[in-house]
Amino acid sequence: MGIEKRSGNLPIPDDQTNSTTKTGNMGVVTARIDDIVNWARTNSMWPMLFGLACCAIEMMGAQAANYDMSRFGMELMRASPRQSDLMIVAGRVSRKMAPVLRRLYDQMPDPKWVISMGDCASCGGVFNNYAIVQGVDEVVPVDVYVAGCPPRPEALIHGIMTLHEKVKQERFKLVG
Amino acid sequence: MDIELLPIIVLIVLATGLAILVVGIGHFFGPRRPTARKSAPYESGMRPFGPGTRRMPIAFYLVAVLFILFDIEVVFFLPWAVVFRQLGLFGLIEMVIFIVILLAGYIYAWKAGALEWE
Amino acid sequence: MDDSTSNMEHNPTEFELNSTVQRMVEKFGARVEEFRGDPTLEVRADQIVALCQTLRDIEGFEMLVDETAVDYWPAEAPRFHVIYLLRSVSRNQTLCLRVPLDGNEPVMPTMTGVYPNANWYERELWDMFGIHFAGHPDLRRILMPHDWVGHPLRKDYPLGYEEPQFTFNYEQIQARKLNPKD
Amino acid sequence: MEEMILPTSEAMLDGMTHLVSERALEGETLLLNMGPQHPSTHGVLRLLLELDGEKVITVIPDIGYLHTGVEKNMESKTYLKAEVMTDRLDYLNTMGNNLVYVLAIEKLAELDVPPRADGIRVIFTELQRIASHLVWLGTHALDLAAMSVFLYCFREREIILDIMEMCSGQRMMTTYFRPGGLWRDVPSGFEDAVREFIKIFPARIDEYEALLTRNPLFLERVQGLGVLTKENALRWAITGPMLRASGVGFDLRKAKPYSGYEQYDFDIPTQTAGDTYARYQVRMEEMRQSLRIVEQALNKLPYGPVRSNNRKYVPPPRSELGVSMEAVIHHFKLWTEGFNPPAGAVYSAVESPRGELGVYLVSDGGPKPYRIHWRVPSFDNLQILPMLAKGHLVADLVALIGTTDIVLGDVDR
Repeated sequence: MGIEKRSGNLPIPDDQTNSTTKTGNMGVVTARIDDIVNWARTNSMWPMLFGLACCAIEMMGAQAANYDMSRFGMELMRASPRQSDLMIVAGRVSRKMAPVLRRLYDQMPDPKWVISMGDCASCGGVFNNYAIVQGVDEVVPVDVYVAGCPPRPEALIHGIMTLHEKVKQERFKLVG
Repeated sequence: MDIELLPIIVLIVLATGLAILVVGIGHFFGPRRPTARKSAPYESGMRPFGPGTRRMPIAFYLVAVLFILFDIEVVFFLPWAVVFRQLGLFGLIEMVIFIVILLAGYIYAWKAGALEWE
Repeated sequence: MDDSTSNMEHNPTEFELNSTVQRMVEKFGARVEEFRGDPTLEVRADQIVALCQTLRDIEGFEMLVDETAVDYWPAEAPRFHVIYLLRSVSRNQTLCLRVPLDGNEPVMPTMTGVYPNANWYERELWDMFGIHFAGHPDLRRILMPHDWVGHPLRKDYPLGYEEPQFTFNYEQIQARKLNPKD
Repeated sequence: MEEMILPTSEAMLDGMTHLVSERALEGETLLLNMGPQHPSTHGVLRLLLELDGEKVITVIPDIGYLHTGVEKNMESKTYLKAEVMTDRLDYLNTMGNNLVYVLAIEKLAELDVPPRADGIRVIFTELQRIASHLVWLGTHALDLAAMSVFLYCFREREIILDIMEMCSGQRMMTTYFRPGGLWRDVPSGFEDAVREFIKIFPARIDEYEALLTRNPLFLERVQGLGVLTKENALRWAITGPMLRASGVGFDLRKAKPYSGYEQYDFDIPTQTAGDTYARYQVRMEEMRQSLRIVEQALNKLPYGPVRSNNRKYVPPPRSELGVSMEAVIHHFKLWTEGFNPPAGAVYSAVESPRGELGVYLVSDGGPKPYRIHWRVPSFDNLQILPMLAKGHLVADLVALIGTTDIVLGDVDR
């Protein structure tokens, strides 16, 4: 008996308030299982250490003390795909690197998400030539695109917050 | 079964229970979708090659054995430390002898170069 | 170009580089060009190794700073020009050598005997231009995937420009683009 | 597609089977991929290691996983548009890339640069050198398990990035230097921000030195590791801190001064041991020297224009557009077709934090560079890694990659 993931159809709320309203009396806290699972997933989503180019330096900047990505549950940059839930494609993906990227994505256990950080990962950016894959969505399914070249650490963290909102929308149906 | 042991039993039961619970939920409710590409060994991004288990140099075994040896030594400290007050001087001397014996072994291993890799 | 540098044995004068160039011209019959104050010696392909050998041993040019190529594509006769940049750290001089090569699949003697660091430069020239270096210890592609066809930096190799996806051509590009879902 | 486990010879070697020794192929020694995705390869560098237990027998680097085809792409863009790509090459030394590209154009077109622009260029290039050394120190110490140094270094780096963003609007990819001067003048708060940084930074370097320099754990890992002799360094065309750590005091800022470096008095730190610790000392001392240069450059910064008034190459200021017709014509020509420098080939080089960064620019008189070759220091510094790493342990290889301070955007271009 497994949980089948089905992406929700609710639009992402503009303001950042949580989509589930709290019940009145707080005697016994009841919550749907979706919310518990999504809450657990969003608050400890470990990114994979996958820095390619300039965006990787900004990702390191986001991980370092000033912007501190670990406030959002991303404490560890796991080196191996086996222990990571989120793949941040930080940098330009060359033709030689695309099969490696696809293999790493496949080796990540479900549930997994992909953030394509920077213009080069999202659409080839400045480099429109033979060597660069024009957009990572030709190789792996992307959940959130973060614009910028390189995006500021706040932009990356905002991308991660958007991903958290997206994950919070997911609904599960029990598979018999 | 006098009452003093009850807390330890409760602790053991809780610890193992929680462990089994967590692993069990993951095992039963977690979806399993093994694909050939996902179960291929991780070779830092490259295609895996060669047999998974290969001949290991003996030096690894040596380091492992030395670790286990001195780890067990530390395990013997724990019960001694608990009743350290009651044993008094006799306990101290006993343990010092125990440590000196193992220290001799340690120094021998060190001088024989077991700790260096080569 | 003469300047006072504290840690150089002696500072070179313009005259000294010219004398080196003159000696090389007499010895190898090289053609000299001057542009923005930097002399460039042009020699034939079979003289280059001997020239670099003498430059390194006698004239004191210890370092091969750079080895690259330029593709004058429509011109068939000397199509590729291989450029060597030598530097003398002790005399603080830089010298540029130029070797014109004919044809589309030129072959050239390797420089790894004189300067070992030419190994990767020549592998990159083979990968990017298709210039074959005879005697190179292990000539294979360095930047492109090992099974790539074609030499990208040649002028007749297309840039590989893909039309970006905007709103007006969204459907055609989306149809052509493979969007894996799993 | 089904991916089954392939036997040793065909699968992973991608055409490198002839390089691997016979012992490795039948499995006596371990063939391991320290591959494109590895925490300590500072980017997507793949090293095929042949290991006898922990000892490294041979290292076969396989680069190209970040090859961006910049040289080919720059041939299809005008000079000014091509400059946007120069930042992405060595993304830790973006100002240095801009500088060498702009100097090449100015040497080709014999463009004059006002002294104020030269002074600001020197300030930014030295700040960028400090920022690059900070990232090197942070990741190098992180690889050797000194986690806190990484966080301290990035704290100072953020101050430098704020200064750069204040002037150019972008933290890293600034494209701030333009042929003939700068994009525009620095804002008013620039001088105080740099003075503030000059005031606090020496104490911060002492903090790093206190953490690492006499730390036995660090010394144990770096002393005597990867010794590079002076002859080998010259034979393999190693430049930069690695060459100076082996005893050759060659620095382009002194040997061939550019942008007014001869006015400032600073010395070139050199060591003779040539091992990883010597390279560490050279780079730490270089940070202090860079700070000295920044201070002198700031004190000597003259007032005046930041762009030359040679209208053939430098667009006129907007104020002139409303007034003179020629300015509008030049403005229109420069921003649509770009400028046409004379035909010819030049080589200009600057001292980047990693070594000699050079540009061989060939122009055929058209608005686009006919051919541009980037002589990058990391390409050579990486070439001797197999020679340095022979016989060391795998853990030492991690320290060696850190000490060569390679940046893969630099290596693969």
